[in-house]
Order: sequence, then C-alpha cells, then structure tokens
Amino acid sequence: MSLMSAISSISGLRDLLPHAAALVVVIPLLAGPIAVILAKARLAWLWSVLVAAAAFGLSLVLLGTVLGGETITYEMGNWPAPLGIIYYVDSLNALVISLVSGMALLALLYGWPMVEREIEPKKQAMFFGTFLICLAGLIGVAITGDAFNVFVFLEVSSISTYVLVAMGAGQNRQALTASFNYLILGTIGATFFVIGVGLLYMATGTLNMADISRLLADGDNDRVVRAAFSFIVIGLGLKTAMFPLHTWLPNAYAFSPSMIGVFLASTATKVAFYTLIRFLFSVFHAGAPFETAMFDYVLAPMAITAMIVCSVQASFQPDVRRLLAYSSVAQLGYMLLGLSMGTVAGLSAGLLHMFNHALMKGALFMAVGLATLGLGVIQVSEMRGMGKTMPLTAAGLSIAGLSLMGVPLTAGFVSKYYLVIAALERGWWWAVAAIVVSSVLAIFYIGRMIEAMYLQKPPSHGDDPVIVVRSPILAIVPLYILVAANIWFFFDPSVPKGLADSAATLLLGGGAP
Amino acid sequence: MNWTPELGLILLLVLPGLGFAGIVLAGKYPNIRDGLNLAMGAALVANVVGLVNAVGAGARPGVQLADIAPGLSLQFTLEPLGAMFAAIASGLFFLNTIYGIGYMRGNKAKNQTRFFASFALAIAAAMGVAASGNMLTLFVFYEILTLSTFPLVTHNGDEKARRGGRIYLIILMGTSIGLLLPAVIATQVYAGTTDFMVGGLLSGHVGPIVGSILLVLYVFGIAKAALIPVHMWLPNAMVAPTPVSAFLHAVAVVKAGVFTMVKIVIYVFGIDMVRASPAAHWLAILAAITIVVGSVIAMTKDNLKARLAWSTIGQLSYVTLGAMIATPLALMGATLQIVMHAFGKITLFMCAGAIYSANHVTDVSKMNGMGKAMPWVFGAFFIGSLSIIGLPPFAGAWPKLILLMGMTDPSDRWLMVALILSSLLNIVYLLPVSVNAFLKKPDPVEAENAHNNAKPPLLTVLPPVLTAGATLGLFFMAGPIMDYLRPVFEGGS
Amino acid sequence: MANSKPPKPKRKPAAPAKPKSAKTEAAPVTDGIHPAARPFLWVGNHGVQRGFIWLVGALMLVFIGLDYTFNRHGHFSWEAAKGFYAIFGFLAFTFVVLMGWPLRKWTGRPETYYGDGPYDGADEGEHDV
Amino acid sequence: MMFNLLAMPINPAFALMFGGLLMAFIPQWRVRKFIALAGPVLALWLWLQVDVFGSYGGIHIAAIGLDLEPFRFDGLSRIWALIFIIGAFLNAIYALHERDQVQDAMSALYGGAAMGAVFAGDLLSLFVFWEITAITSVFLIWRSGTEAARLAGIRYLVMHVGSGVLLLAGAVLLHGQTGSWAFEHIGLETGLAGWLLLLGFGIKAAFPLLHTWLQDAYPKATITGAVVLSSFTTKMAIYALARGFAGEDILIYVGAIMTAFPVFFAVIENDLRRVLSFSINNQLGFMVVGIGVGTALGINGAAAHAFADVIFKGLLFMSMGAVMLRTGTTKATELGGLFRSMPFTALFCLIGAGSISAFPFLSAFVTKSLILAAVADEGHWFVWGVLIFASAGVLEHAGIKIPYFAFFAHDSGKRPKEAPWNMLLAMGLASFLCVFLGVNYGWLYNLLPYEMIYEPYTFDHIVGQMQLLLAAIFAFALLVRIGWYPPEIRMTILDADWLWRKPGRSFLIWLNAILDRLFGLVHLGVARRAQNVGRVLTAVLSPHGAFARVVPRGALAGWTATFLTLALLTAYLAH
Repeated sequence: MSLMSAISSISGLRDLLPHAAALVVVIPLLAGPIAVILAKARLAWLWSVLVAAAAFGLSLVLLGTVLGGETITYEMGNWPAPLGIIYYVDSLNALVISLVSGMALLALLYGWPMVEREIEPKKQAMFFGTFLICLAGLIGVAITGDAFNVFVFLEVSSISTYVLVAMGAGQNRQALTASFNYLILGTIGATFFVIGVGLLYMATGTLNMADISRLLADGDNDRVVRAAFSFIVIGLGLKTAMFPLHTWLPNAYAFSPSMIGVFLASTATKVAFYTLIRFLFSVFHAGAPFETAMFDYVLAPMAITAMIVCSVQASFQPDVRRLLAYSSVAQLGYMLLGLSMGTVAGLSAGLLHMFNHALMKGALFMAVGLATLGLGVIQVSEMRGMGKTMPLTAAGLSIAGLSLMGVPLTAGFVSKYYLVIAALERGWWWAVAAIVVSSVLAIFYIGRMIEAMYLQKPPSHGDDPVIVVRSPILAIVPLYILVAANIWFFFDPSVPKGLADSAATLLLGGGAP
Repeated sequence: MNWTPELGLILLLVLPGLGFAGIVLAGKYPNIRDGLNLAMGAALVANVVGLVNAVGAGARPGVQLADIAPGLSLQFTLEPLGAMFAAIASGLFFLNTIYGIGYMRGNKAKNQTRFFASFALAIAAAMGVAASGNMLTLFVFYEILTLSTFPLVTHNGDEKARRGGRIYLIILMGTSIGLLLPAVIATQVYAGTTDFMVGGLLSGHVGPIVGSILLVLYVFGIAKAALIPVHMWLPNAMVAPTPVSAFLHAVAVVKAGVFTMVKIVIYVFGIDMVRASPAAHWLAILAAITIVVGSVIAMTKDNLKARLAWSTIGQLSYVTLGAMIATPLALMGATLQIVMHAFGKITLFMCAGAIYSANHVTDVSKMNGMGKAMPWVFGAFFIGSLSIIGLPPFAGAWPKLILLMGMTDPSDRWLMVALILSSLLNIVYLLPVSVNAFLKKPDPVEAENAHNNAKPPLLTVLPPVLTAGATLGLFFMAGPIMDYLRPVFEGGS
Repeated sequence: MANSKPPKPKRKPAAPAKPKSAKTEAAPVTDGIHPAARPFLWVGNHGVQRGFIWLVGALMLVFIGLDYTFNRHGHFSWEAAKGFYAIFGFLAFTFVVLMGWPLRKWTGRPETYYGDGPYDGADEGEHDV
Repeated sequence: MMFNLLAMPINPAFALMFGGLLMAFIPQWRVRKFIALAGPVLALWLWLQVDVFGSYGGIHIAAIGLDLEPFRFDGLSRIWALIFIIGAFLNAIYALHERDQVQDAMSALYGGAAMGAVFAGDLLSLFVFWEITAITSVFLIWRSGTEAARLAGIRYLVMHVGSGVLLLAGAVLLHGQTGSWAFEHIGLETGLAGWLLLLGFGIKAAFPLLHTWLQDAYPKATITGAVVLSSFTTKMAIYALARGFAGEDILIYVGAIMTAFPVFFAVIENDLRRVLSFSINNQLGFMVVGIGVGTALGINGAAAHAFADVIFKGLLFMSMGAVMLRTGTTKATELGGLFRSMPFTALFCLIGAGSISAFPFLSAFVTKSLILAAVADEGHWFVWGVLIFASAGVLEHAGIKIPYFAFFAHDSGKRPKEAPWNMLLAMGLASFLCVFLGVNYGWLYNLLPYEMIYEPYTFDHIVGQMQLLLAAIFAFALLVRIGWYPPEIRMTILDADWLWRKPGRSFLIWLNAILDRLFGLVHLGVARRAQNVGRVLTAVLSPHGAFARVVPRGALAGWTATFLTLALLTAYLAH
C-alpha cells in the first residue's frame, strides 16, 4: 500500500512533465549516440546510468498517472491519429515500461564491474550506447499505439541486441554464432510480424492499433485477417521465445555479457510478450473463434509443453546460464498459459508472473554473473562451496531460486498461486498438473545449484580452501534490491497485481486503446 | 506493556527470532550463547503457558500479519489444538535445548552456533504452524520448518549427511509444493478462503469426488506425517545429530505434519465430510499398513536411531489413521497421540544420544550389559518404551484406547488389528534394547572395551529421565488434557 | 495331617546310575544328614522302597472291599460298579505313563534345542553341594 | 478426574501397590521387608473394613464420557482378593532372605495390580491392572539373570501385552455395542467383542495352544519369582472368566482339554518346576470347566479351587524353590534322596502334593469335588470322565513325581542344608492352610460367591477318591518296578510354542530376507526404470541431445514456417 501511495505522490510531477510519454523513448534514443561520442568508458557508463534513471523516473510518472486511473494518449508531433503516430499508456504497458527502465537502471549499476572485465576497453562506450538504444527500442515497442511503429522499435531493439550479444565474444567466441542465430530467427520473426501488419493494413487501411481494432470488430471472418493474425502470433511468438520457437534464446543468454544476460532475461522477452498480448487482446478480439482456437490448440499446449520440457532440459544443463535460460523458456510457458486461458484471472496471473519473473530471473543472472566473475563459474558443478566462498551472492541466488520454485514468502509464490487459481476457475485441471510438475522440476534444477553451493566443499588447493571472494559492492546492491523485491512483492503485491488486474479487465472488457 | 494473548501470539515468533539473533551475535562466546538460548526457551515456555491458559479460558486470540490480497493473508489464530501443539513443542524444545547443549558439548561438535541458530528458526516455524489461522499461513510456516531444519539434518557435513539432507529436502519440498500447495489453492478457489473454520471450510462447497481428490492431495502433500510412500525422508534424516532427531521426531517436524493432518480434517474438511469421503477409507487402510510395516521394518534395524525412526513412522500413522477415521473419538485419540508420543519418543531419542555420547555406540547389538554403567539412561528408555507400546500406567496408553474407542464402527473395526499388532511388534523391537542392556552379558570382546563403562554427560541424562517421569505423570493428566481439547471436537457430528 | 504315607516305591536300578549310587552307599555321607531326618533314614532303605508296593496294593484292596459295604448312588450308572474308581485310576495312570514313551520320541529334543542356553539357576542360591 | 477417597472404603489393592512403589525407592532391605509384610496385613485390614457390597470411588472423565469403577466389592471379588492377600503375605515371608530391591518392589506391585484387576468394576480399569501385572511380573523372570530367562521374558511379555490389547479391543467394541464399560457378564453372544475378550482372558488363563508362556517362563523365573508368579496371573484370569463368561459351554471343553493334555507332558518333563507349570495348567482346567458349567456349584467350585490352588501350588513351588536355592537345580536327573538333609521341606512338599492330589482332609479334596459334582449334575459324562482321568494324572506328576524325584528316589548324594527359616515358615503356614481348608471347609464355603448346599465328606466320596489315588499309586509302583516307567532324561520337550520359536522364527527370518530382497528389487527396478527414462530424456533434452543440437539455420527457418502453417491452419479451420 505504501509503495502505491509513494508512487502516486510522484505523479504530481506530471504537470511538469507533460511530455513524459514521448521523453521516455526519446531521451535514451538520443542519449545512445552521445554515449558513444563520450568515448570514455566510465563517462559513458555514468551518462547511461543518468539516462536510465531519467527513463525510470519518467516511467514512474507515467505509472503514477495510470495508477491515478487515467490513460495517456500522446500524439507525436501533434499529428492526430490515424495519420500520426500516437503513444498510448495504460495500466498494461505502464507496468512493462517501468519494468524495462527499472531493470535497465539496475542492470547498468550492476554492469559496470562486469563490463570492465568482460568487454574490451575501447568497445565499452559503444556498448553503453547500444544498450541505451536497445532500451529506447524496448520502451518504444511498449508505448507506441501504431502497429508499424511497433515493428520499427522491435527492430531497433533487436538489432541493438544482436550487437550486444555479439560483444560477449570477448569472453567466448560462441557468442558470435549465438548472435548470428538470434539474428536469423529474430529477422524471420520480424518479417512474419511485418507481413502480418501489412495484411492488417490491407484489410483495414490503417496502422493505428485502436482503429484496426475498431474496424476488425465487425468482419472478423476475413481470411486476410486470419492470415494476418497467424503471422503476427508466430512472429511475436518467435520474439517471445515461445516453445518451440525458442531455440535462439539459450545460447543468446548464455554467451552474452553478464549485464546483457540480466537485462535480456528480464526485459526482452517480456516486451515481446506484452506486444503479443496487445495484439491478441486489444487489436484482435479475444472472443473471435480463430483466436480461441489458437489459444486452445496452439498456445496452451505449447505453453505447458514448454513448462515441462524446458524444465527437464534445464535440469540437464551443466552450464548455469543455459540452465537459467531454459528455465526462462519454461517460465514463459506459465505466462503464455495464463494468457491462453482468455480470462481476466488468467491474463492477470500471466502478467503478474511476467513481472515477478523479471525480478527473479534478473537476480539469478546477476548472481550467476558475480559467480562467474569471482570464481570463474560456468558449470553448476563449479559452484560448489559458494555458500562459504561467496556467501552474499550464494544467499541472493538461493532466495531468487526459491522464488523461481514458487516457495511462499517470495513473489514467485504469489503469481503461481494466482495462475493455479485462474486455471482452476477455468476448469483446466491438466494445466494445474503441469504447473505442479514444472514447479517440482524447478526444485530439481534450483536444488542442484543450492546443493552445490551449500552442501559441497569449496574447491581447495591441497589443504587450503580457496579464500572468500569479495564481490563488487556496486554489483551486490542491485542484486539485493531485486532479492528484496522478490520478498517485498510477496507481502505487498498490490501494485503489480492491481495493474495486472486492471490491465486484464481493460483488455478483456473490450476497452479499446 | 501488559501481556495480552494477542501479544503472546506475536511473541511466539518474536521470541525465537530474538533468540536467533542473540545466538548468532553471541556465537563467539559459547556460554553466553547457550545462556541466551535457554533464556529464550524459558521465555517461550512462559509465553505459551500464558496462551494455553488464555485459550483454555475461551479466548481465541487472532493477529493478522500481512494481507497479501483478498483471501490471501498471513493470519494467526490460536485455538486449543494449536495451543496444545505449541505447548508440547515449546516445552520439549526447552528440554531438548538443555539436552542439545549437553550433547553438542559432550561430543565437541563443530558449528554449534549455526546449529542452535537453526534450532531457533525451526521452533519459530513450529510456533507459526501451531498458531496459523489459515491454511496458507500454515503452509508458509510448514515450508520454513523444512528449510530451517535442513542445515540441522546435514549438520555433520559428510557425504552421508548430504545424501540424507538431499532426500529430506526433495521429498518434503516436492510433496508440499507439488501436492499440498495445489490443494491449498484449490481450497481457496472452492471455498473462497483458507481460514480455518469449525465444521470444515470446504463443507458444502465441494462434492464427494473433488473432496476425495483434495483429501488425497492433502494427505500425501503433508509428507511430514510420513505416511508410506512419502515416508522415506525420515529414516534418511537419521544422519543428523541426536538432538536433531529428537527435534524432528518428537518436538516439531513430524509432529507438525500430523498436527496439520488433524487440523485439515477438523477445520478444512470437517469431520462429516471426511467420514463420508470414500478416499478417507482407503487412506485409513494405508495408515494402518504404514503402522504395521513401520514396526516390521523397525524390527530389522540394528542401528538404534534407525529403529526409532521406523518406529516413529509407525507410531505417527496412528494420528493419520485416527484423522482418516474421523469420528470425534478417533480424532481425540489422534490428537492425544501427538502429545503422548512426543514424550515417549523424545525420551527414547535422548537416551540413544546419551548412550552415543558416553561411548559412541549406535548398534543395539552392542549395548548388551551397558545397563550397569547407565542405569538411569536405560531405565528411562525402558519407561519410554512402555509408553510407546501403550501400556498403562504410562501416557501412551490413552491415545490407543481412545483411538480404539473411535473405531468401533463396523467398517473400521477390523483396522484395530493394526493397532493390536503394532503394540506387540513394539515390544519386540523396543523392549529388548533396555532389557538386553540390563540382562544380557556383553560380548567378551566388547567387555574388554573400556568405553563400555563410560558415563554420559549429566546434561544428556537428566532430560530423558524427566520426560520418562512425565510419561507416568501424563497418564494421570489425560483427563484435563482431554477436557481442554474437547471444544475442538464438539463441532463435529 | 496327611493321612497317607507318601509313596516311596522301589527305585529302578538304572544302569549308569548304579556305580554312582553304589559309591554313595559304600561311603555314606553322614555329615549332611539333618538331625530331624535321622529317625526316618529307613525310608531310603532299598528294601523298604521295594516293599512299598505291597503296602499300597493292600490299602487299595481294602478300599475296593469297602465298595461292597454300600451302594454308591453316583450321577452315572457306571460309578456304581464295584471298584470302578480303582480300575479307572489304575488304567488312567498306566495310560498316562506309558504314553510318555511315544510322546518323548516325538517331542523330545536335546536340551540346547532352542539355543537359549542352560537355565537352571545359574546365578542364584548357595549351592553348597 | 477426581478421587473421592475420604469416608469411603479404600481399595486394598492400593495398600500393596503403594508398598511396592515405596520399596522401589528404598535401598534398605530391612525396611523393604517390613513393608512387604505390612502391605498384605494392611490390605487384609482394609478388606475387613468393607461391610457392604458395592462400588466405591468412581472416576469420571467427562471429555470422552468415561466412568471408571476401580473398586467393586462383591461376592466374587471378595474371595479372590482375600486369596491374593494371603498369597502376597506368604510370598513375602518366603522372600525374606532375599535382598533384591527390584523383585521386592515388583512382587508387591504385581500382587497389588492383580488385586486391582479383581476389584475393577469396569473393563478399562481391568485393562489397566491387567497390563500392570504383565509389566511388573516379567521382572520376576528377568531377575534370574540368565539368557534363557531374558528371552523367555520377552516372549512372555509379548503374549501378555497381547492379551491386554485384545482385552482392550474387546472392551472398546463392547462399549460400542452397549454404551457401557461395566465389567459384568459378557458372554459370546456379544459377537466379536466377546470373542476378543475371551481370547484376552484365555491367554492369561493359559488356554490350550495359548498356554506356552507359562511352561516357558515360570521355570526360568527366580526362585521367589516363580512362587509369586504362580499365585496371581492365572488366578486373575480365572476370575475374569468367572465374571464374564460363566456358563459358556465352550469353556467346559476347553477346560477339559486343559486338564488332560498337560499330564502327558508332565510325565516326561525333567525340570520339576516345569512339571509344576504343567500342573498349573491342569488345575486351571478344572476351574475353567467349573466356570463353563456356570451353575452356582460350578462357579463356587472354580472360586474355591482357585483359593486352594494359590496355597498348594505356591507351597509346591516354594519347596522346589528351596531345593533350587540349596542345590542350584530342579532337574529330576540331578536330584533325589534330599529328604535326608531337607526333611522339613520334604514334609511340606508332601503335604502340598497330597493337597493337589485331593487326598481327603487336604484342601483340593473339598474344592475339586465341587467342580466334579457340578459337571456331573449337568450330565456331562464324558467331561466328567476326563476330569477323573486328569485327577489320576495330577497324582502322577504333582502328587508323586515332584516329591519322589526330589526327595526320595535314588540318592543323588547331594546333602544340602535345610531351607532357610523364612522359607520353612512360609511353607509351614501354607501347609497349615492346606490342612485347615481340608478340615474347616465350612469357613471357605461361607466365603464363596453363591449359595449352595454341598457336603464333601460323604462315605462314598472318600472311598471312591481313595480307590482312585491308591490304585494310581499302585500302578506307579508297579510300572517303576517292572521298568516301564520312562526314566528321567535331560531334554527339551516340544510344546506349541515350537510353532513360533522354530518355524515362526524361521519364517520371520525368511520374511525379512525376502523383504530385503524385494525392496532391493523394487529399488533396482525403479532405478532401472528411472535410468531408462533418464536415458531417453538425455537423448532428447540434454545439451548434447536431439533438442539442443545446433540445428542448421535453414532447418530452423523451415521449422518456423511449419509452425506458421500450423497456426494458419488453426486460424482458418476455426469457426
């Protein structure tokens, strides 16, 4: 409750910042090249932090406004829709935007010591610049109300992401292959998406999402619309790493620089997921037969397959970051499952899980990155004794892991709880079973790490155990902010839950953007 | 500030929390640390006594800790059942702490600070379980109990301890998240709340089939109650030091499991619904099988603690059996078994630990003739055995009697065979331990061993002797205890 | 007081026991004799024990004879038969004793059969013999 | 729970039990001995205080609606309590020479518990005391300290606790049917409840096949322990049968078998204390038959015979105990000719032997005949014949074998000291009582629970009994003379307990091995299955498995296209 009121009080600033909706995209977009120009790595980093903080501040303003019960429609250049591009903020994307900008800030704070070690010095400024552009792209995707503009920002963020992933090559040459794979599949996805948008334009003659939605409300049996729908779902599904289109993801996460792993894991797929929701529920209409069919026969089965198969895969992974990546695909299954229920409760639970998953996966990747930094850990088996050698990191990792498992007193519990309730209300017993199985599998793969960290002896040189590693404080702080958030949002999930609820009600209540 | 029941309810968690902090901070000074630990235990007992009296006088103190969402809150409410569990757990915890200090010092164990700190957390969790006002809160503390006892189970830190700990965690967490949690959530969906309600919060909300499914989920989800086939964690947890075993078996963990079992039958399903449920019948049969199989396997174990572990599996299935039969008398018997078994079993475990402290002997077959050196220990063991067997005038006789009284319905009565068989098997595997110690001549080779005459530390002898005396006293206290609990069971048929 | 002299019939001369008893009788131990028993030592006399059967036989005949002095009115008709109890008693006793042979054959086992070890008073008493 | 002890008769059982508890904590043996003697005296005094039959000092437990009546004084419990008091007193004297705190305490507790059981007015109190007798008495076996005693003690305890639990189960079922805990006539018409109770009582009463604990444990008990044991447990069970199952026909036949079968075993048994144990069995048979008949005469006979039996069986055990104390054995093969050095013991033994054999003017003559008359009155001619047959058998093993092989027969050469004075005193008192009861039978008859008219000393009764006894003695003399009497040999005689001590044990061992193997197989099976599943999963999902292999990018694109087709189909086909 207190958090909500705090945010609401900030919203008083909105009078000072009437253009917040535009600024939140424009500032990072423009700041990116400036970062590159700054050239000095430390300066670029500071600048980036500043920009990310500004973006975060702006997104909080937007969030405050939305929490106040308003929706924001911002016309770019004062060109009214449908001719101009409009930015549109409601409870759905306010949450996503805050999440993205907040995680960007935390990732940057966390990232400095990492980047210092992982990226060649002369590329560091460029790295931060690209990162800011990527951030702008992701926020843009989330905020825009124009279908084609979505494609543009999607590509902005994607291309910058390919670059960022490829920068992991300093550590591991496989990053290049991973990035290339990502690029190929990402492009296919983008292409499918843009084909879909084109088809929609063919059918409706407009690119404004609200207009499309209005026009589609009548003749939704059109074959063109159906084709557009399929292309968009598959295209965004690819970006979301929907099973079985997820194959690009594990390597991309595993070989990218630590900071990018953290950022991608907690934002990129989330934004794509948001876009999917936006198209499924506020461009197309949830009641349409082809959409219901897609939910029942494609999305839901794929979701639970992901939840189980990828959890098993995660259990097999020796590589920690690939383990977490597979777990992400499985967790995306939870969100898709909630979405495909097509009910307010389901969608809300999916959105809440999206938010919570960002918190926990961000923390997990941070901790793993620290472990890599401190002990050179790549494999689960190399984490042995971390409870002794890196106690803080190990504790953070454990708590975030518990959250991933859905243990009470962590945020992960709350979203799984709502998901199960939604499934039960929908009468989907099999989905409950899948959630249960997947959660138990999560115990396995998280348990493997916890066991290695706490139950095995630390590696030693002869008789001398490896000494305790001190993690950089700058990296520990964001880790613990996320860990604390994981606990905080168990006790007080009112903000994300309220937003998710109102978003779900809005989307399914037929409220047009 | 005056003590009120509501404050007492909060203190249930706060006192162990303070204890935890104190233990950690004073870790470098063992005497201060152990003193703080004991002070915390004593304060907790005093607090619980106050609560027990208040609840006995009809108060039902309640506190809401956190309101997560409508229907999702951390809520404490103390009723007689919980007060009883809190009393047992805190009282025995205090004794077990004394014993643990004696044991750990006597054996010069490592990491004592971590050990006692974990204990403090675990007792906090047990108190939370006792005072839970809804199923969600209970579940939360149930999980904390698992996690906080995990370092205790693996305390020895060797490969065996790790393996035991792994199984402990996998089974307890797996079942609770995989079965119990869905059941709790389903309860929330069907009943709209998980707040405990006299007469059963699910009654009237679900049909017999869904009710049966939920019951099965609950019963297997509460793996702490160690019903076959979710019992395997218990023998594996025996790798822990003896104070931990005593804590697991008699003070908190298994007890929390069976307590939860009784609690769900009374407050979640309601007696009538369980009685009408077809699943309950089969679960009762499974409990009966567990009783017999546990005893049979206990007979084959030479390691004393393993034997006691299997004995616990058998003995605590009495509670599950009573809960599944679900007549008011059977439930009364089941509840009483929680109390009475606690005293008997903690005596046995403490004795096992005292023997180990004296001469590091763990096998029953090597204890022949030790009675001369440790008459008090084996005497206490003998009394404890008699109580577990269920012979008057010892505490264990009452629950068996009342359970039997609750089983006279023709469809249940043949399950009595399990109880009868169990008593006989108990004699076979429990009594020879002390009898051989007193009567059997030691192996000549063993007799050469000077350790055979070693004396255990005083602090490990006193507590079991006290609890053994308590089993005699409790036999005569059964009336007041039952009167105290009676309001709980009057809600039923 | 007991009105019948307890039976002290002849001891069967068991072959292995003979040398032992002969030895005992050859050197009678008088030290251990209880003063109160001295007047009755004749009971142990071989001849007395052999002759005991005649005493019992005679007494038995007397009581059978008594049957003829009155008419028994028992519950069952055969009770009235003269000497019924004597015949029944004799046959019953003989049967019981003789059944001992086959019974021992079927159920007799070495003393250590159950492996429990000896149990006659290992720890107790002042066995001053 | 509340006790209303004031202004009300006090249960004499408490005198003994309280004394026992005290003794458990008193290391000074003189004080203990005083308490041991004072307990029965106090109990007797309390017994005398009760003028009116009734139930006193009830306990009510509201929570489960339980009413306990620990002290019911009526015709049946009165006589049993008295004989237990007498037994406890004699046993205390007999044990004066002993310095064993455990046995002192346990004997008193045991006797008190047995008396408590007799006074129990409800089945739950009965159960409580029933089990206490089991726990306390087993120490009398264990204290002999031998390995055999230890094992026998455990077997004994299993059977006795089992008896208690059966009793409890039966009581609970009965309560379920009738809503009452009162211990009144039960009968087998109550179905399962009745059968369970009968079985529970039957174990302690040593029914055939359930009897083995008796012959197993009593001979292995301590010297005094065997005497104490012979007084209480079985007689308490007889009381319970008389109370609960009077007039059950089945008991007539069970009792008849009980009288007959032990005599065969007793003939060839070498250990004289074990012979006495068989003899207990046989005597219990008479009482059970009397209860089975169920007439006033029958029940009175059972009560009177139990009364007499405590004394003469105790006396016989005492004499054998004295022999054991002085020679270290009661094996017939080791004994003989002891009358030379233990004349008083021999005399008392003869009196006991005469009593048990029912010689006129000794106790059993006036008690056993009650039972025989009751059987005959009801026209059970065959059972009557069996009882007469068994009477001849009693003479054989208890009347002749015990005194003959111990004190007469061939001279073993052993010249032990006479028994200690306290033992002689106890035996003397018991002998006196045997004669006293045989002569002043009216005193005993007046104590019996039911009104009856019976005169033991008729001419034909005396003549018939003397014929029987003399003919049997004659047969003995004859058989010994012609060498047909089976010689004493040291050996173990198998009994029904062979079933669980040999094949039963083997079965358990076998079962254990099989279970081990089975669990092993299951584990192995599960492990294998898991391995197979694991292999498949690994093949598909592991980092090197099919799913994770780096797929050519073209194939990936193709795969995406396939999936798109699927999506398109779904969208098109939906309606």
